[in-house]
Amino acid sequence: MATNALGLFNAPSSALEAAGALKGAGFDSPTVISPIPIHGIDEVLGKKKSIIKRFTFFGALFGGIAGFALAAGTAVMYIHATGGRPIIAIPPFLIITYELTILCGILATVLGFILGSRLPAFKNRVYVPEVAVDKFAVTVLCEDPERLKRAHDILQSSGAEEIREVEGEQ
Amino acid sequence: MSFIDTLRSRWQEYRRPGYYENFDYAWTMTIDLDSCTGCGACVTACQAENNIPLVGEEELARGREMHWIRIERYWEGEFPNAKLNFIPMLCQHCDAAPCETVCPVSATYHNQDGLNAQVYNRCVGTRSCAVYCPYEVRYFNYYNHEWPSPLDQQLNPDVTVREKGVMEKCTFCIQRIRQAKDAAKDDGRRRVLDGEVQPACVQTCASQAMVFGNRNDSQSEVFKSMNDPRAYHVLEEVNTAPSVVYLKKVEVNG
Amino acid sequence: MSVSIVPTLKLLKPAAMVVAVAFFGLIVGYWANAAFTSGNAPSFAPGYAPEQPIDFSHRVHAGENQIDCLYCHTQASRSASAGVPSVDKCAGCHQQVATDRPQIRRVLEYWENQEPIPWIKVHDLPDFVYFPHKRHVAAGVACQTCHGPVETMDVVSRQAPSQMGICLNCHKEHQVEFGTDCLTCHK
Amino acid sequence: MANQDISFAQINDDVVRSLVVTGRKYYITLAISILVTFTCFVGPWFYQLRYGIGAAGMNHPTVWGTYLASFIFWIGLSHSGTLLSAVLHLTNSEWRKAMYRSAEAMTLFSVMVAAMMVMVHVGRPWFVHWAVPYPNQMEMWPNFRSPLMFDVMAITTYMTGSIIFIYMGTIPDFAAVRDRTTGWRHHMYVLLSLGWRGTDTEWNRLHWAYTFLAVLIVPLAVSVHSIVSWDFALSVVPALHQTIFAPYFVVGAIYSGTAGIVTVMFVLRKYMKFEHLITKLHFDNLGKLLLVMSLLWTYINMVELFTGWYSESSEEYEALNFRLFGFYGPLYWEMILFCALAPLLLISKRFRTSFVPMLILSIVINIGMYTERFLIVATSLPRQYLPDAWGMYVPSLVEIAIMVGSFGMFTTLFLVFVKIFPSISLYEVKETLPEPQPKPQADSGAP
Repeated sequence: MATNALGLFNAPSSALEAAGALKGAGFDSPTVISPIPIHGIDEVLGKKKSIIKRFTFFGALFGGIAGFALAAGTAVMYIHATGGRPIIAIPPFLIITYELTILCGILATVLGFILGSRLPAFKNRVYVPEVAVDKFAVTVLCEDPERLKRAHDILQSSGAEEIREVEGEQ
Repeated sequence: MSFIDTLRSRWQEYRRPGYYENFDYAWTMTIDLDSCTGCGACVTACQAENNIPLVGEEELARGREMHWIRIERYWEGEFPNAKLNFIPMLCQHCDAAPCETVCPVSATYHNQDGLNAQVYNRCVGTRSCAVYCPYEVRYFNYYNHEWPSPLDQQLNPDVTVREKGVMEKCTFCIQRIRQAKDAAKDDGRRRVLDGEVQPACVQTCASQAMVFGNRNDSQSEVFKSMNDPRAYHVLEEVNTAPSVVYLKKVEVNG
Repeated sequence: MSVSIVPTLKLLKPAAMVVAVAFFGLIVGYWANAAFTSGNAPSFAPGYAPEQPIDFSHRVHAGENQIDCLYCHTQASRSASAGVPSVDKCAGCHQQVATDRPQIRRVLEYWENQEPIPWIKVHDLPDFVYFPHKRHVAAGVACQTCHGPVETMDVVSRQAPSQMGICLNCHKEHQVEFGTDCLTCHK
Repeated sequence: MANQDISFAQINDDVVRSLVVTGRKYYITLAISILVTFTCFVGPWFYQLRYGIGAAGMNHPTVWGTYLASFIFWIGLSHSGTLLSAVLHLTNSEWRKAMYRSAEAMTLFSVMVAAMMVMVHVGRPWFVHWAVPYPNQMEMWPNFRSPLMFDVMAITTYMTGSIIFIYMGTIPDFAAVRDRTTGWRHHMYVLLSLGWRGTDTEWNRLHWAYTFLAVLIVPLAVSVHSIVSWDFALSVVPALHQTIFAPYFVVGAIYSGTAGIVTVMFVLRKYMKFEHLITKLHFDNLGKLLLVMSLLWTYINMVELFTGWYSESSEEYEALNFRLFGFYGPLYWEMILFCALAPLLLISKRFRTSFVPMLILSIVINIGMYTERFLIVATSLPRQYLPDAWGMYVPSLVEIAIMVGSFGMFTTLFLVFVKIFPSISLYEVKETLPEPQPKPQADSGAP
């Protein structure tokens, strides 16, 4: 199991500073763990490309097509003429299409979220319970003791309240 | 290319209102209000033919009557000059029936013979068809009805006995139509002859106010009757295209 | 300190097993219900073979002796129900044929007492389905299509699960005119 | 927004306390609501299943009754929660954050109760699965041209969407609670939180997914209640066959839903001791919203009368006359009093920011809104085209019991919810607080 350096901060700004410094020192992508989403984190760690929007879009598209196909297909499979309306009646089927568009869009978004955020966590991941309350943590994977020492120094100089060595995956 | 052509032709077929175009029958009934005496024999005949339960006094008082055909009575004028009008009301077998579109499980639909079909064993009992029907001719089984012995002996074996939670209504005596079609097939005929089918109410009507037949057949009795100048549809403004045609009462003095 | 859902999942193994077994049971139960008991009563399940009052063998009559189905079940070509032959029909032959066998003597006993034999119905349809034998015989549908190879059975057992899909498939296959209209069978 | 002087840790403490510490009052309420559910809902329903729908008071012209009225009421109540939460999320409203979780829960549970009302309503609930599209040997499919099928699809989608929306917004809070609990609770939250940590990637993905969900849910919520209105409006029944019905129902739904939120907020604030999180500000804002919805509702109600009045068609006129001055006339005027006149009190800021009057008003509004739904069913159907078929509908004891029982069911579900879900959104409330500043250099560096 890999060793990670983890610094605890009491303010998001100093955590961001530490993360930026670590990144600048050649550590690959430090992880910032926080109780609330931090504003301006994109500028420090780089903009994250999210695949969720594609999931939502294609899910909704699939849902729309599937919705109309479901309504029209089942109407054709066993024909029951009703009320002098055509078998494939557009206005009511559009409503089915609409609902299934949204349903599939929602389900695809969930799938996108699950895949994009790497949840659920099946391996032991670096974590300290304080970050769920009011602390901000910056953690980075360190392959050897020397890098651990360097990370330690950087975190220290950024104003970490506490620095720990944690076993686990990033 | 042919695949696209097939697809297009199928699409056009399915976009046609009602889908069935070339059918043999369009069952129609005309009721001559001038002849109707309001005797109620049709109500009784229907009750006997179609296994319609007798709900009893108590349920009747709660407004849960059961009769697929009813005689509506309308008074006109004040006491000394009071006049009573009758109009027998039954399922109009509308070609554009509001009840059909609303059923979520297709328990009611339009069949190729122009009948508004009600499939009892498919019904889940949302009762929406009864709400959508402007003629109020759909009746609901609020509970399981019983036929105490020996009344159970008079149940018609050709008609389903309905369970609780099921909507029911006039079928134009579908069991008789099926029987007549059967007989026609045995004789090698394509169509039922005019007058071969008579629903129980038509058969019973003492003043012969009702005529039943196929309006696709221009020689039929009903075709002549429905082209009478007195002919009209009840609630024509709702645009349901009913298959029951009424002939207006002739007013003698104003 | 680290976080993972695996320890909890491990803890939940017994519960998951219960759920899995219940789910499996549900699926098997659904399948069993669909395959065997659809139509509500156990007597609607295929394979239903009740013990009849007389050990009548269709194998001997229809199979070995090649008696036509319609010879005994005459109503099938004339009415909606196929009907069970009267005791008279049995006695018609068995006053001469094989009169010494105990089962035949019992049949003749019924005949002498002027009592019907209390046969037990094997093939039954739900009450809301109207199946006219007449039409199907006239259209040339073999009895075996629904009743199975009766001529090989000593004890008649139920063959087809009387489900709507079977009727529909046949009607579609033979392109029966308006054969899938609900009112064809339900009224 | 919460009071500005509370600390992050205190919010955690409050929420964990609300989940873990359970007083006697809670158990008594839970026991009562379960009892009510069983005696008033389950029992009468079983009686009705055995006897038939005849146990209810419905009769020949009025085949729909209070079951359907309750159904619309619950669906309506469900309308504000998720919709409001999604709209306010998209518009970045700060005040949403302390209250949206329980509002969404209200949505979820009222949709569930509404679905139960459908089961109670239909004549043969054991065949209700026929309204679900699944392949079967009968080769029969549901009729997708039916307004009731739109309902099935819309409500299923709405329920799924609401469950996902509330769950996704709670994942970080499950994680926060996970660390503070022990025993079975701990394991439950481990699973519910999916191993959430709060890393930058996770927050980023959550933000996007949540925003997309909100975008999808707003049109969905609007569609659901217009579809419910089409159950009525697509018929040809006088006084139901109206184009105004879709907006009328949507507005009515948001109106009664907002009033429901006020009720729930009051109870949460009082009994979960969230006084410092749910403040006057929330009641003020909700009160403004209620006022707007009330005015809109009144306007649409007037328009509904006008079309009937101007048309002068005899059947429209009769239906209108029956609604306003018939047997149920007093109920109509009660509804006007409760839903159109009483909410005018909200003009005063002092009224909006006083808690008990707001509670009373919100309950009064929902009584009025239930009356509205009841009147739609009970005064339109008895007066249709043919006067011979006119009738009268009075709910039976079974119907009233089931209506009361449905409230018990809702309360039970909600009481279970507050002990499993953090009923205040931890991280979003923290977001509204001032951002922690780095301490002076002297403090840092100590290991």
